[in-house]
Amino acid sequence: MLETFLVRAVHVALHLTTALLLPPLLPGLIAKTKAMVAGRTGPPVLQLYYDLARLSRKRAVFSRTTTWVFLAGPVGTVAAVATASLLVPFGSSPAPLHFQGDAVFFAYLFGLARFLTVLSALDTGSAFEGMGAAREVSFAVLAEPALFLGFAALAKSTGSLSLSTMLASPGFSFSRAMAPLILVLAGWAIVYLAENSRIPVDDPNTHLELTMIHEVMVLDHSGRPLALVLYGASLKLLVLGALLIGPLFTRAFGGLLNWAAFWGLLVLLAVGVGLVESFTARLRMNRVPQFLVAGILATAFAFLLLLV
Amino acid sequence: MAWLLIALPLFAAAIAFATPSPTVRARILAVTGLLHLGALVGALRGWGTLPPDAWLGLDALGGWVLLVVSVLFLVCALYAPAYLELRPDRDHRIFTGSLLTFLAMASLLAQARHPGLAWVAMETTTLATAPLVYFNRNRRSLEATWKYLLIGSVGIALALLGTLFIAYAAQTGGLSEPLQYSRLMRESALLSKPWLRAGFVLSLVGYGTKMGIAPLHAWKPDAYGESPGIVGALLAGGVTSCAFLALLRIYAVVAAAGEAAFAQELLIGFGLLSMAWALVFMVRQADFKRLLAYSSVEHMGILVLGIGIGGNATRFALFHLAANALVKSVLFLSAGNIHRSYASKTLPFVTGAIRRTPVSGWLFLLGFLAITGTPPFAPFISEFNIAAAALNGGHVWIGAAFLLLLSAIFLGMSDTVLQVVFGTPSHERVRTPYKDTIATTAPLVGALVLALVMGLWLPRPLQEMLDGATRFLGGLP
Amino acid sequence: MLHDLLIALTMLTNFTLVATHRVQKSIQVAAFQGVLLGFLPLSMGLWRHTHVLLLAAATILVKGWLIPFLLRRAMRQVQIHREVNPYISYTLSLMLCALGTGISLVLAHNLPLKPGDAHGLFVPAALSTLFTGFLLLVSRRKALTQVVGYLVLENGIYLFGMLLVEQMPLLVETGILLDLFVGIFVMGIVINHIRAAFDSTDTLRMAELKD
Amino acid sequence: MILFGATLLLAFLSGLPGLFMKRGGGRSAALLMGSSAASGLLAALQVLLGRATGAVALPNQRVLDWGFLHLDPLGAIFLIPVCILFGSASVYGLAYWDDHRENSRTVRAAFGVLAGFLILLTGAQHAFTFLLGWEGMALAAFVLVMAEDRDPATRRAGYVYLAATHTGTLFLFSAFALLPKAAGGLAFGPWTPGFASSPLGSALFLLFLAGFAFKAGALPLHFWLPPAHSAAPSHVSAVMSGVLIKMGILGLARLVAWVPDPPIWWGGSVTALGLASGVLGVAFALGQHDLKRLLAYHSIENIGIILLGLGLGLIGKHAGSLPIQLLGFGGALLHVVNHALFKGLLFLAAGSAAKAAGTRDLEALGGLARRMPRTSLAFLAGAWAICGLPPLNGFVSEWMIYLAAFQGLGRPHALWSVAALGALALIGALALACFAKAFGAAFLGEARSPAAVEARESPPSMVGPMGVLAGACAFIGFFPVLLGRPLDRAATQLAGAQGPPLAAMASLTMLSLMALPLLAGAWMLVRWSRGRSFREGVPTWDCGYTAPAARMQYTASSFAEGLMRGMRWVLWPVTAGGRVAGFVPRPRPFSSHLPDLVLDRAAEPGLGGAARGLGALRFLQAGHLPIYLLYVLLTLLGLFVWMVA
Repeated sequence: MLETFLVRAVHVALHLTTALLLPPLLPGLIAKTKAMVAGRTGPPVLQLYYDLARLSRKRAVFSRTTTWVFLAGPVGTVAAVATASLLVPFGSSPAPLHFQGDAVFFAYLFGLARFLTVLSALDTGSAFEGMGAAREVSFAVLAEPALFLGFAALAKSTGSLSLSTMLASPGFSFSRAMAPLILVLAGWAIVYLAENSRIPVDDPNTHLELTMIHEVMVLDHSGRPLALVLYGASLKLLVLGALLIGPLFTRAFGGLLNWAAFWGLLVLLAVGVGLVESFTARLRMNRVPQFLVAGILATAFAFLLLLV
Repeated sequence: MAWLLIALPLFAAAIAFATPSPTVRARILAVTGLLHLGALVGALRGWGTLPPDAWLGLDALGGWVLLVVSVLFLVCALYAPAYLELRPDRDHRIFTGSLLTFLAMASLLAQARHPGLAWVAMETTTLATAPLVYFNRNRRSLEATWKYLLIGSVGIALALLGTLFIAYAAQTGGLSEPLQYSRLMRESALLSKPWLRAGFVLSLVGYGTKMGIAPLHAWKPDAYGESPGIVGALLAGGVTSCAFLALLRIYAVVAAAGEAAFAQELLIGFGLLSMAWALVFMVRQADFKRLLAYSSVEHMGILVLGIGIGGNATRFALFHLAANALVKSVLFLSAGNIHRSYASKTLPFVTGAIRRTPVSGWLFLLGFLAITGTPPFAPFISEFNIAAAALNGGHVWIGAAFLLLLSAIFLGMSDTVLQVVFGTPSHERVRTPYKDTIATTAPLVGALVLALVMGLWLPRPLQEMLDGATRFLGGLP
Repeated sequence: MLHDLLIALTMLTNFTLVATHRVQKSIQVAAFQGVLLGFLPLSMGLWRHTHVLLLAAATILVKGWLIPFLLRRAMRQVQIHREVNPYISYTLSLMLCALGTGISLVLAHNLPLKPGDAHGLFVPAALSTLFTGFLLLVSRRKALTQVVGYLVLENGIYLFGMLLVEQMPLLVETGILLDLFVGIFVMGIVINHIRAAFDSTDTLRMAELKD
Repeated sequence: MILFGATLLLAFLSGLPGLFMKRGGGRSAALLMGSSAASGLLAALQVLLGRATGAVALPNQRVLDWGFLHLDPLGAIFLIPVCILFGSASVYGLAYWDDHRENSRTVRAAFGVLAGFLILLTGAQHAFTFLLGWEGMALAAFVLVMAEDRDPATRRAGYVYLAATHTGTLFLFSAFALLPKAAGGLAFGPWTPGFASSPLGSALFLLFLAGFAFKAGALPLHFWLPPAHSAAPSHVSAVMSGVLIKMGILGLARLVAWVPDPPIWWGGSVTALGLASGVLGVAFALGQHDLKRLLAYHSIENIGIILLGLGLGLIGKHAGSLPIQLLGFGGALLHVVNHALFKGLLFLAAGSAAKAAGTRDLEALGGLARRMPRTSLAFLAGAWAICGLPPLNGFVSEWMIYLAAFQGLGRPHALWSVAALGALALIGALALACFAKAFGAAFLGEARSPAAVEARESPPSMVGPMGVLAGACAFIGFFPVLLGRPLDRAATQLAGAQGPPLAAMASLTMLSLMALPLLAGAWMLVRWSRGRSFREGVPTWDCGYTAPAARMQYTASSFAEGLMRGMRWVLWPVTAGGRVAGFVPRPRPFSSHLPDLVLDRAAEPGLGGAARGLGALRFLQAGHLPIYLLYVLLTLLGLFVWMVA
């Protein structure tokens, strides 16, 4: 009894530590991969940690049009995504909190983060930030159903509504669910790129505001709020990444092996994103919806496959 | 008692005609209305005990209709003094006399137990009400009077022929005069069917003309539109009820003879046609008094439709007779007030009545809602039950058509009514000195309240009377 | 068979009425028709009934004299002598009148008479007179001619009433006659008002009230 | 039952003293309405906590068969928002629709009457009582919609509303007329088993569905709703959108409760209706420039969500699955309450903003958050809740409907469930976009018009009621488990059988628990980010542009433009101008407008055409007497011919 509790406590502690400390590593890995593919040295892998430390010492500047809503964006994003991180299993280890239907809660936390980010952008009254906000909400309209249809397919094949069961209970165990699962992961990969503002949907490193989506929304942030924005973005990479990684665990690893595998896959994911960013061009803004619709189609098709 | 009900208004008419003072004369109206209603309530106690061979007397059906007419007359009579005071330029000697004569003739008709006598009463009603239509004494009202008189006379002549046909039907069967209704119904097996049918057809056309069911209603919008509101109320609620009663008497004979199915088919046809015809002219109707006239055509259609459907609908057609009369009086009288205030009764000129004549404006709006079947006003009960009887009684398409027409009529009517009632009064329109007073609105409020109460509660004696009348229309004398 | 003769005459007057141009003449013919009707019960051999006698006298008086008098007076007041431009030409009117008579015969054929009733012509004659009255009402433009039409229509009904004359209560009969008289009287008054108000009794002008 | 009676009476009479008082009529009305609301809440709680209550039978006669009143759990669920909303709206109305208006007395009286009829409806258990409440409610609301009848747009809205509500009532007329065949009488009660599958049962269902969908504003019968809600005074819009349209849902819920064995297509059609209303409602909302019209379209969307819940529950009822039923019905009923609270809140806040800034046009508002901090906080709370974002109440009910849909995945008819899931996700994302636009354009950034610059915060009597509603939203959001038992009772009534408790099935305690890290995290982060000194009052960074002006802000229309373009094949927006040419183009006007698909493109042209068609028959009554007499003759001849033939 006590032993299981202790084991569980260790797992939770590892989960929390991973969620808290690991995220800033991922953007660094992506950047490094891209730099290496392009033959450059690139920034250090830990660059984001340095940035965060520097920003947290800086003074913030607030525009005169802004209100408290301006701060709600970064704060809300981090709070919501951090809460979501409590619901998603890392590897085959169940999440610290899990209950029937937590998948929906998980998705809505991301909605909350988006809502607050967009409002925060609109609070500045800047034309560019409004433009970014409009794009953000528009593309989310297509990303959201893909996410949910994926949940539907997994729920149908596992008979559960909890992320910890849906993702961790190996979908490969019965071959009938194999093809649908791959389709779901493909659809979610598209959602992953869109939600994290990655090429080919958005280019986090662009320098032309007119073509930005996420970056243009946070133009006015500075100091600690900007640190929260950056941290929040990396946290999203990790939490949503866990969604993609979970089903890849073909069987439940015990103990620390699970964590090692998870971290390893996380690194692989970051490298993968870096590779995608290196080898694809960014889509024209009006082509993005088609890309996202492909995600919906993949997940919907996954569900239909489960029906037959 | 039977004679008193007829003689009282006639006597009052004579006095009124002789009275020089206009104020006193107008008051006579109100007093007579009260006395008549009082006498009627007294007389109604005995409706169950009418001897079968009487020439005059109240039975359930006649009593019900006369009660409606008497209440309606009282409402109008209470309204009249204030109204006539607004029209000092008009001598109302004949007007008052005609009103009272109409009441006398309605009393005669309701109590007449013989078809011939009923016809005479009905014809006299036409003649007595013609001067009422001409009250305004201008070209338009003259034209209306002429149409009313001629179409009405032709119609009533046809009703006479119908009455004669039925008498001949009885004669063919070996019956001889006096042929009271009760006797015709008792001996109905002897009546010659072809003559009876032809007689019914003629009576339907004849009395239908007086009722104003389409396409025999053509006088109606003109007469209602050009006469004062008070006359419109009496014509729409009183004269039509009388004509309907005369028709129902014949119908009862036909039903007793086992020909109800034949008659009902006709009645349903006329009912739906009337509603459809009314709809055509209510849509985008700029003249709100003509609108009310077409609404009257519609409701006459509902009445005959109810009889045509039969069963429970018969009872509610009779109920609707009362409901329609009460609400129509509210509508016509408030429309009259609005007309007085704006000196116009057509649309672009009359808007925002709720601001210029608040009470009348509200009454007009509420009356409109009531007449279109809004609970808990009385017309709702009858319209709902007629629809229910149609839908449950195997007339599904008729019920559906009925509801569809009601809905379309509501759409058409509300367009005009809302424009009249709401909005801002036009500044270009001269303001007449008319203002809503207690005297010009209290009788209307009373009638509307009565319609409301009737929708919620009906005293037991009246329920029994309604049941008796329904039995009578089932062909049981 | 005196009554058959009278009825045949009545039907002939119908055609005359339809064909006549002059108002004066149509009033005369209508009055003549009224007198024929007055004599009809007498020709049916109903001398014995007092009320029938009274009725015959009243009919002749009212239809043959009083009403024509009223109409003539109205005609003089409104200065109308000719019916011009009827809605339906006279030839067509005649044909329609004939058609009406035909319809009446068909209808009468469908209405079986009382067994033993020898008055076979009554029903078609009544109906055809009725239709003639209608024809006049529908096709003529002058208010006065329309009143004549109404009178003829009433005559048709009255003609049918003769079948029942034996049994009809006097109260009802007199009521009917009185009503007819008052009706025509009132119409006369209204016509007079019409002339004063419209400068004409052409009903074509009276179409101000419409939708 | 005494409490219910008192609620009814106090509400009906609340406006009455004001009719005769020179001053203070508004206060007396608010006081009476407040006490009515209090006793109504008590009555509802009593019923929902399982205390037995009696019924009142009205005199039953042969001719007039009026039924009886009885507050059951289902009615009580609807009574709660009625009480809360009317109580707070009547206080709000004090300052919003003050005594100086020419028709303030009428509005107050009608407001009380509206409340009374709504309360009556919640307890109606007989066709006539129900129809009485139904029509009374519609007419009182009509009078209220017409409150600003000097404005032609209001008159048009009033006409459309009246026409629509009456048409809907006629469907109910026919349905109730046929009810005795199914339930043996006009009193409400269970249907004979098997009747629902008969042709007559299908007809009855369709009639009921049409009548109730009209009132609820489900697509495509929603067309009266946006004009009426935007024309009415805001406190009236709040109760109309919050509770009046819910009476359509109440009717549907009653229907569901009567039928023991609904065919599958019942649930399917309700779900389909929900899908259409939900998705298109929010899509149309996105294209609106008028703040209140936007909110009105969101009511359609939320009705869609509720219908999804009901439809899923019906499918569950057909399949005999209690969890689906309880989650679907429970979610739908909870969403009824929730939507009433947050939509009421949104309308009150929108009214407060519109009154202060003198316009409801989103393109003329802006920057109100600095000038009206409380109002904007209230609006944000409402927006937060309506988007279904945790931890407010909107999430709880949507979540239950999600769970119902997930439950249905493993069963036959799973396609409906997955369609509902996809739709809910789509609706959620679109609603989020729409409220980001609405809140952003109206309250954030810079004021876009001089009037908006002058806006000042509303008085406490307007802010207070908003606070109450926002508090209620938060309460349900944080402690949903408290609603488990009451919802169980009501949902059980719909399902017709006792099932597992909702609190367990929907892990309602976990929702409260999940709010903790969220709130704690946010609080800590706010503390942390404010821990350093900061500088305020600098201009917004505009990518190097040095003189940003209010006109340069992204407008509400532009914000929605991308999504509108994506959905243009179904929405048919109308744009005019905007084409620029040349190297140095001149200024060009551009306008976009989103006409209602049904009202502006089908109903009005259709009715206009019908009216013109009928107008062509006017020649029938051309005024010529001979023609009229000819009608008599022809009728006679026709009848004779018919008789002989």
